[in-house]
Amino acid sequence: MKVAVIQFPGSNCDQDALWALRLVGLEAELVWHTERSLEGFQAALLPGGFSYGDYLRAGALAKFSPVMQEVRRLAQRGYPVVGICNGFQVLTEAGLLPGALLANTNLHFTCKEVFLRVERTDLPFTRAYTPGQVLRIPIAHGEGRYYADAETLERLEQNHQVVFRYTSPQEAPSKEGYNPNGSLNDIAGIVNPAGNVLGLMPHPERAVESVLGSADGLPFFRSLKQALEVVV
Amino acid sequence: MKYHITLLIELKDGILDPQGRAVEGVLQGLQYPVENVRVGRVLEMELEAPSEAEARATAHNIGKALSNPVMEVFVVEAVKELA
Amino acid sequence: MKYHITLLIELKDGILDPQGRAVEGVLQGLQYPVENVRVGRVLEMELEAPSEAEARATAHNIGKALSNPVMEVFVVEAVKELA
Amino acid sequence: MTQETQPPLLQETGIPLDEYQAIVRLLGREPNRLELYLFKVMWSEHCSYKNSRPLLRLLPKEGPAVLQGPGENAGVVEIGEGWAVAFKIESHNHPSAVEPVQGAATGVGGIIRDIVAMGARPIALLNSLRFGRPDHPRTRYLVRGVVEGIAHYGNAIGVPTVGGEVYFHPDYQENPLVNAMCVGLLRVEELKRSRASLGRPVYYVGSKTGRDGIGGAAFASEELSEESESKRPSVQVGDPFLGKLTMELTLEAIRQNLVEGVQDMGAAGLTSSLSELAHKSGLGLELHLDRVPQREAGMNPIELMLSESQERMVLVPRPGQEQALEALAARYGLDAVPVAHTIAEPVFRVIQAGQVVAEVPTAALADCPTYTREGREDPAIARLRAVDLNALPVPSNLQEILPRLLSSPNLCSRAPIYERYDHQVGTNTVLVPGWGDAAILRIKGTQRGLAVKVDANPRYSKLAPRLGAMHALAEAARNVSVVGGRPLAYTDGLNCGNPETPEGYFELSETIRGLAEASRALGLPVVSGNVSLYNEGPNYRIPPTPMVGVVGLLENLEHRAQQGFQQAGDFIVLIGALEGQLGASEYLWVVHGQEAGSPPPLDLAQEARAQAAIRALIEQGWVRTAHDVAEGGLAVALAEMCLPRGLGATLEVRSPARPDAVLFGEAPSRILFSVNQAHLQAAVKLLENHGLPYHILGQVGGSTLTILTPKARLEWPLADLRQAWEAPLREVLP
Ligand SMILES: Nc1ncnc2c1ncn2[C@@H]1O[C@H](COP(=O)(O)OP(=O)(O)O)[C@@H](O)[C@H]1O
Ligand SMILES: [Mg+2]
Repeated sequence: MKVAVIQFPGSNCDQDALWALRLVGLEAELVWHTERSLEGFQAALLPGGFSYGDYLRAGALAKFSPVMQEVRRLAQRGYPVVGICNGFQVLTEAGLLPGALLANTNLHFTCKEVFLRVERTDLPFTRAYTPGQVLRIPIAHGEGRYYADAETLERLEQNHQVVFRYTSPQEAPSKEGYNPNGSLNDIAGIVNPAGNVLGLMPHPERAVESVLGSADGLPFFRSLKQALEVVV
Repeated sequence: MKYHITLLIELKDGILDPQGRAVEGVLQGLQYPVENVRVGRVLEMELEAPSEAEARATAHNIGKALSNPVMEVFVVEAVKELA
Repeated sequence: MKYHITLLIELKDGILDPQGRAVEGVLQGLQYPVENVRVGRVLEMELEAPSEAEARATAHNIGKALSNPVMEVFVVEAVKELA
Repeated sequence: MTQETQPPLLQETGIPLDEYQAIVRLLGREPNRLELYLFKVMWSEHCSYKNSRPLLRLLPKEGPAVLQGPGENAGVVEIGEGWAVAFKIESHNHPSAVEPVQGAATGVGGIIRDIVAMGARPIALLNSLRFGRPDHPRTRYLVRGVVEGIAHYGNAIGVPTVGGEVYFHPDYQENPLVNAMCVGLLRVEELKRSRASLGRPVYYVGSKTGRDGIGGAAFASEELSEESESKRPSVQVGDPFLGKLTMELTLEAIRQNLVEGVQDMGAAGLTSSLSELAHKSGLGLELHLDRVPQREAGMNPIELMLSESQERMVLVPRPGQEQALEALAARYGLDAVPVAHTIAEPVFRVIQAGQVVAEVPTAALADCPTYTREGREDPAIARLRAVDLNALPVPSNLQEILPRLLSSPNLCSRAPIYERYDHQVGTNTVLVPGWGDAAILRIKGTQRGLAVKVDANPRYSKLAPRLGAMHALAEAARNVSVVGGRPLAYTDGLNCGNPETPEGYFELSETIRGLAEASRALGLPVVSGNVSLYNEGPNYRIPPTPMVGVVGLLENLEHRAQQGFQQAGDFIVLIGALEGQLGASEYLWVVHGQEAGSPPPLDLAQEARAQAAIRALIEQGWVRTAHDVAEGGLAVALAEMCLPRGLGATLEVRSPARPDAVLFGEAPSRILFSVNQAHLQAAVKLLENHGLPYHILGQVGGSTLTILTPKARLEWPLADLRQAWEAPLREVLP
């Protein structure tokens, strides 16, 4: 049950993801983007950062990395594949998830805490949450505005593929201001129809210890651990 | 043969372009009578190819590889033979 | 009259273009025979002007306003009258 | 010889005749053109410190924890359990004035490389910024550009920007200041220096050399003039993507023990990095220019030697590790080329196409003449300082002053800036911007944490340079203490005007003397720093601006404090006097439109006791909320404690002094903290034992800040204060 943390040139949350995975007792290793085999790994995590400097478009150049063939193979075989932030952008660019991530409507990189509602708890990434639970998790991105055409959006909603949505904090409900980037339908994270490929803009690996201000991301990694134990 | 290629990658119509809007706001603030400002990318490069037709075909493939069909369109704007 | 304006804003020669370099590396990795890749911005807009010559002159001023003379140059790529 | 009869080369390079004669003496002959250019950049103020070096000797540099003081790429301080921290501050003022985005970005890239060169992994960035009037369009352009540049580079390379400070003051209108500080973490045994042994190949690693920023170091030492605006050297562009790869390659090479020496390539590029490496190693060096990776065709030797292309490092492999180093570079897709080798003869020899094109003793390049000048205080400043403020009327409506102060550009919320910086990448940031006076970083695998803060009050320094510098160090250290960190050492970025004028030299010299005095009193050595001179507009100097970056240690992270009130019912205690002073205060400027009077006096012994007391209170676990009382005085400090969590407070301040001095006056060594009833007595006892004056002012609770004075009841709904405080910078950075 080993997780591959993919290192693209320019990834910068790779060590943070590794730390979080190991914190819950998962075995995890860094895999350089030129690797052509993910033999021995049962899951892949595409971390945050600026792969290829995010030049041209966030995630646009990373999809050509040799390791992506193997990530695709893992995904097709039903193993869990997670893309966080830049990793989510890479997954959409590579066509493993629908839609695209465009420049935030405020036009600048934004780093702050946001609130997320968990829409599904039957996934290998969310089983340790309760339905509708509201999480406090940081974001840090410049291109996180989820976009898909109307038809795709409709299909995502009907298939319950939206897993995380931006929301306001429970103690101060509000109708606006909580969506940090202009994402359609307040989408923060989605999953593929099979339920094994997940992408999200917020950073659960930055919220795994109370000393960091929130441990709401910990169940995310615990869920993954549980799921991988079942796989074996 | 060497060709100079100009490739434009732009957001599809109908997709919100906040950068275009911001630029439009600035220009209108300066009293320029402009509308529908859109901001995209231009790529210029030199390409080795046996003929202009093949250069154009390769440029097309490059445009395809570098643009994202979900929200972008690309145009091979120019293909010029270099001395 | 309404005109459609296409404006290219590019880095001056000699100024390092990290984007262009990264794109070039990836394209070469994909076996495209390319060199000297440069990435710039393209702006498209609609402009109200009494004549094509004036539209072009205004487009020129807009290019001046929007480009950064320390690092960039601009070209009025196209001025087309709209129906 | 007059200007006209000077050799044309002197006019071209701008080298003064006496320095030229010194060069001829050192060489024993006339230099050729390339050699003269090598001297020009190495003897520039930026590289040689010719006006500041004699003064910098006054600063205390030793301490039990200091592993490396000034003289290397960064200072290094031991923090226990085999760990050490490397840190330094660096200015990029002139490049940022010319091109704010790239100027700031390359400033960040440059300071990161200095830290990496010590063998440390950068874990935090801070920045210290000064701009002119916020309502001026050029200021907005500069603020937006500089913030974008810092964010662009720091976010992408993956080093969190955890703190900093911004100040707006008309005297920075034409000459903004952009200083960046970086803190890195290393294992003591992996400490690297700029050294090579004899006969070693010297590798050039990273980005290719282009015609970027030719003469940048020399440019940094010239006043900004209309002419230099048009003369603009070709702008250096930062590439955080390549910077990241270069950093990872270097750190990995150190971890695998492949290299014996490391040096970054910063200002004056190949010239300074290679000649200094050789000189510090007591050796010479032979450089083959043809081997230097080049981005553009046809670069001449002067261009190659002076280029300031970014993202380049110099690595000296250990014997037998050359191939391993090359293989590692290939993995990262980077150039790694042995461009030079060390030789016994202590000369810096440059070879092109088999010809020696320059050869100068390495010591000669390093031995720039230094200058000690006559300083004289600007009488206008002395007059301002002497203004009698007692005659100032007390405003009739004190109520409206607090929101006005909170919306001053120097006191309002910094969120619009720090939200654009990734302050958490690395998952070590325990106290993020906005939540404490200093940032706290944890050290994974230990109980320890680091507290970091950079500070300088330009108003204090303008009106009293020596006292202002003392305040800067005291305040930066106090900020570290109030979150629970024990200050260890500091780095200083000295930004001043033209040292060739008596006023400019006076301000530089007074600033350094003030720092030296405060260093000794507080027991804090300086381990690194930077000097940026010639910061002037067309008709004025900037205020002397000593940006002091303090690093402190928390031995047990569990015991730390933040700035916001956390618990209703807690008692609020002030360490220090109730009354502040009006001189040089933000209140005086905002409400009375004056910048005058003397900054408040500073009793360094009391300062040290106040800091020790708050650290002890935090260490005991009694105090989890503390905040220093700085610009804006008591009322502003209290508001800043209410706002983070929206928890109000009710307090009583009984003082016979004029109420504006009590509420908004400034004084050092004052700290507010909150403590629950169970620990109140013990806390007070501790303050008495430290011989500190204190006042129990009131309690936390409610949704207003309420202050009862002998004559009035002042009450501000927190929502109103928040609005006043949050709005102003959003206008500059929407
Ligand atoms: N104001 C200062 N206080 C203490 N040390 C300083 C100061 N200014 C410069 N130094 C030290 O002098 C040395 C040379 O600095 P600098 O030329 O800025 O280094 P670099 O070329 O690595 O940027 C460094 O060790 C630096 O820490
Ligand atoms: Mg250095």
